[in-house]
Amino acid sequence: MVKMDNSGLIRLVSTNLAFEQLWDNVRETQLTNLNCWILTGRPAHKLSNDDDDICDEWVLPVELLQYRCGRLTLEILDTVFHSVKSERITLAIVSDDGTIVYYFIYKGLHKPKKN
Amino acid sequence: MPKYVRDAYRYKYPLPIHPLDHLPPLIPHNPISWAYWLFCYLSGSNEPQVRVHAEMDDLKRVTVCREQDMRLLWDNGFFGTGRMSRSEATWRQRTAKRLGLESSERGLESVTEKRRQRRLQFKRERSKFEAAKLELRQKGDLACEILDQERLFLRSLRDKELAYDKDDDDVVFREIDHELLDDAGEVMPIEVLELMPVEAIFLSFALPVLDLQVPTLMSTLVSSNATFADIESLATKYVAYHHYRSRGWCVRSGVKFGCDFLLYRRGPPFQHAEFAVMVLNADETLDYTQYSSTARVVGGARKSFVVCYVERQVSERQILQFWQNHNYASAFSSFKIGEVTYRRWVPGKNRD
Amino acid sequence: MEALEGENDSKIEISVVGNGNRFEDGVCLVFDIESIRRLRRLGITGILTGTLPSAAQQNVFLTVPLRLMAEEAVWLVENGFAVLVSDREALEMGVSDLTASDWDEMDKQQEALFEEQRRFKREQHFEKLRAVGKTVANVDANLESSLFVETRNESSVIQRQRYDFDTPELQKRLVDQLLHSETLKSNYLVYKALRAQGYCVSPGSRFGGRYIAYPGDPLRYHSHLTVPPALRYRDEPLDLLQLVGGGRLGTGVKKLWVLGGVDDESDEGVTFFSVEWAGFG
Amino acid sequence: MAVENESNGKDQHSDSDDDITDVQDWSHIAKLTRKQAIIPKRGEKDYEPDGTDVQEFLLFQARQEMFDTLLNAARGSVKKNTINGYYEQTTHQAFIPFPRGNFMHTMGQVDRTGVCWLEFNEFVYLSERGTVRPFLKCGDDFDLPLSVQDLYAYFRSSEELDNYAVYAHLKRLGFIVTSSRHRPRIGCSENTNSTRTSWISKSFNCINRLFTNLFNVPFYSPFFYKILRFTSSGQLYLQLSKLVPYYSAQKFASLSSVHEHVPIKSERQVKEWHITFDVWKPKAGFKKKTPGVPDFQVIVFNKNASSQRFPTYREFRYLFRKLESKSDATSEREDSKWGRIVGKLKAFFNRGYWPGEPSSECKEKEAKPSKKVTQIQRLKKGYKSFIMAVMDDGLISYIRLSENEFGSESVWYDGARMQNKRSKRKNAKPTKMTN
Repeated sequence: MVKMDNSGLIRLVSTNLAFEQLWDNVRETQLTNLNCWILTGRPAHKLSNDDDDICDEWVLPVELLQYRCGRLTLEILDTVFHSVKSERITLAIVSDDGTIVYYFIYKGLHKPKKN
Repeated sequence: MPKYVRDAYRYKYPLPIHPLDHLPPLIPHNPISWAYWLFCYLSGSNEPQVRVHAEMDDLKRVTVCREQDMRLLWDNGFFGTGRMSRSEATWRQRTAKRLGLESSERGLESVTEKRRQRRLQFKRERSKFEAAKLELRQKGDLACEILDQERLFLRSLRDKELAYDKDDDDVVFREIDHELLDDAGEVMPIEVLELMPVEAIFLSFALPVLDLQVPTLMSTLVSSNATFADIESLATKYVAYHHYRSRGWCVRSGVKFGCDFLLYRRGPPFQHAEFAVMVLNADETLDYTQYSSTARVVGGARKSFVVCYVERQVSERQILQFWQNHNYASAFSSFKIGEVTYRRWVPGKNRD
Repeated sequence: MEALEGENDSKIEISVVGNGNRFEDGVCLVFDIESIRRLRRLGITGILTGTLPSAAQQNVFLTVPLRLMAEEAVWLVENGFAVLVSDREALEMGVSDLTASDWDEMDKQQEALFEEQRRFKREQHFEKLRAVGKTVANVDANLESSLFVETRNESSVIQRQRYDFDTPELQKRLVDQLLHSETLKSNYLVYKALRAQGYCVSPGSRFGGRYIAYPGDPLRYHSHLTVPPALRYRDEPLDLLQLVGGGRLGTGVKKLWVLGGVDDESDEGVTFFSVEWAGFG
Repeated sequence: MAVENESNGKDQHSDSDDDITDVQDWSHIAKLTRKQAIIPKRGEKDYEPDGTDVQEFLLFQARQEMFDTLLNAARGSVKKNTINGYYEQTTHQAFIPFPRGNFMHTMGQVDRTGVCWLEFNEFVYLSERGTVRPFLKCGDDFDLPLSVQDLYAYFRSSEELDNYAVYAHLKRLGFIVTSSRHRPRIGCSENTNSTRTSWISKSFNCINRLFTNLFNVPFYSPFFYKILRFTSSGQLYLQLSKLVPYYSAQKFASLSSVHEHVPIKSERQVKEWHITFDVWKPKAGFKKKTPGVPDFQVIVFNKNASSQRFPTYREFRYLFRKLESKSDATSEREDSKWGRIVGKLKAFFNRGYWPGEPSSECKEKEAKPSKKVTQIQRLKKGYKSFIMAVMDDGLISYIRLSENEFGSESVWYDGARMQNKRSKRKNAKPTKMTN
């Protein structure tokens, strides 16, 4: 399987989570089977009304370059889900304009927010 | 949609290279004024005394970290994005404010955050109504009356949500925030300004602003053993960026709208972007879904959708040669721009 | 999906308009309203495309033919609910087979319809006159020219030939032609997986996708998912720019952007991931 | 029997937003067919099945109304008004021996013997709405009455069927639609001068490029600023804008015959697209023989057909050159064409390399702010355009694709100059930027 090295992005995203999004307890973990890094942390407030409470989130940093195609495949996503055993992970898309945008990824068909 | 911009003077110049705009008046019948004028003209230069210091990190990202440089690039054409901010690098002021260190202006981000909280509350109320409706239904009620009530109530909530709330500012100081403070108890300037690759090229190749060597920059962005496709892909985006920049547009990334660039008539503080640009190769064609989904996102934000095509005019070999000889001007001018506007058309609205 | 189809119901006839004798990129149509009702119960809505004669100057409410996606047609055939018919072939065979007695029969049928109308109209007329207290002997002069001549939805000629098409070999050939490219095959797998999870699936370009999926009949429920074309599970890098756009698209209209991955190397089916803007950043 | 409801509000309503076509409430059309003029509103929909009987009932009701409408809409006419049309398989046309009716203003062609010939599109459309009773021409003594299904079986390809769907969609809205190739052409003299003009423009392009390069190269060298000075941001922009050449859009109908040299050296296949339909807005005085320039030109594109791909830029250019329809900006620009050229010349001499000379564009901007409006409209609408009807398995959506040209429109501002002027004015107010 193709591996995805995102070690260069990990600092960028963890700093952003801790000091821009004000998440608590942001930690880095390495997924050895993929040679890639993932972050966990606790958001400052509930991220969705559909959640019961604030809970720890998994954040996967990936890079978006406008002039080069990325390396994230569905297979890699799937493996990450297998490793973290969570209903959702948050994709931190580090774009080449300096911004980081966050997207939830749910495994399988998920229902949209009711509201 | 023009906005009121308090310190428009701050954004006086559209580019970091300033014109010689303080030349003395020329008086036709006074030769001394001519001489003085000429002296001022010749002794002046558009080239800045000091270049902006830029760095390239191991991710091949170009960043500017000195605060005065960040400010200069932002004020003179809105270049770059603060890594801890949505656009202008305002993180340090916002954080000082959050930690209760100084009472500065409320940042745009914190306003947005307040709104977001309001929204969530509104949605919670709405879901309560949904639940009530379901309960009634389970009892066999058609839920007609409650629908009207619901609408009225939700509307009032929404109005409240839109109203801008001036009061509650809360200081949040966490354990970890100590790391942010220096010995003097001030917030350390950890935010840097990141430049898109095309911005970095523009500010070093087209204008003498950054202290980067153009060939070094280029070979960092596309490694020296890059294929033609790599070079073309970067050149295509750059050529499009340069095209709009040189017509006066403030060009910023369109990532959030699923496209390449946004065009602002003057810049983010002044008005919303009017155009969203997707850059394609002249013989490229995408699955229709990609045009339609981008058009929808862009249309939803009330922007016009432009597909900017870049056509190569000379052979691949020729461009590679220009590139290897560091003749980037020739390489870039070997491409030609064409534009197609993509708009929804509603037959029913076009009958008369 | 509600009550399943009865075993004894005859198969729904799907007309395929192809290119000559080939059915690559063919269009699948249903002309019979009763069949459309059955399709609806199966969770297949299709799109009505024909002019509604009673309101011929609008496009919101249309009538037969119902146009099906190739995916819908193939799904119906694979599950034994429907049979694909090449209408053009069937019609040409049917027309050349017509005998003198067939022509007579058609005449008779038309005449019978007219007679029914005559009877009905006479009765109505007398009713009216009786109400105002008059009796008139003869109304036939006006009546004859006011008889309604109908252009029917379904063909009687084609129906006679449909059984010729209902063989496994022929159906397989037609299905293969409908799903002739890799893209179509992969998309079909995604479609099938969405159906298996109980979704009602419609064409999705209105929302920037290949499909949109509803939790039930679109007449009653909002759609939940926008599904772009199928991705290759293993080796197709995600277009993150598209993902950002797609995720953003969904937040406004309360839909998730759903990626469906198809893996050639395994039979595990389609792997789905649902994408949604996280609401911050 | 066949009631025609011209409820304009209704279909505009539905067309105005895709999200709304998503909601089909058949109860309203059911009422409409009962001759009640009601403007439909959106039906309420639910999030998901909740298992309640109420919801089941509402769904049952919605379906009932839909199918009642379908079953009650008989197609045809009373015997007295019946117009028979006969399909000829060999010519793929139909004829009406005794034609009458309003449709003849915009459809069909009457020959010398008074017989009206219909294209297959027209024949199916008229049959579907019940205006014409369709027959298959079988022999002298008997003709087979055709059903809608039979008519569709005679479509020769799925592409023809897609085209028909778009045709009927536009016809139902009242547009006048003809197949593009059937329209008499105006001014076909293109061919004679095309070779010459293309040669001229080719050589012009070469010279132009040479000059551009000459100006460019020193600009992007470090010594440039030692030699030259810029006294306004405008001059700087002018220099920058010389780097990348751009295609200009055709702005005037009169220039449409000038063929620009388009280098086709693409590795990919370049498809020759054809305009499918010419479309006119509904109008009373339409003449089939002299229809004039169409209001819109439509190309049908099936997004799901594997044989079709969205056009590339080269294909777009090819298409734009073939267009004949009116474009939004044309008329408005044609008046001021000369004025613009003069303005450009002036601007060139003023701006050029003459230091200190105030840029004319700047003055103009301050004097006539209304110019801004037209510039933004030009940029938003573009120039020549066609409509692409996108077929998505029965759902049709339309997009308007216009040739555009940002290259000739500068939106730069000269902050320094504006500032100077303002400080000269006595009652200088806090700045409110409007551009």
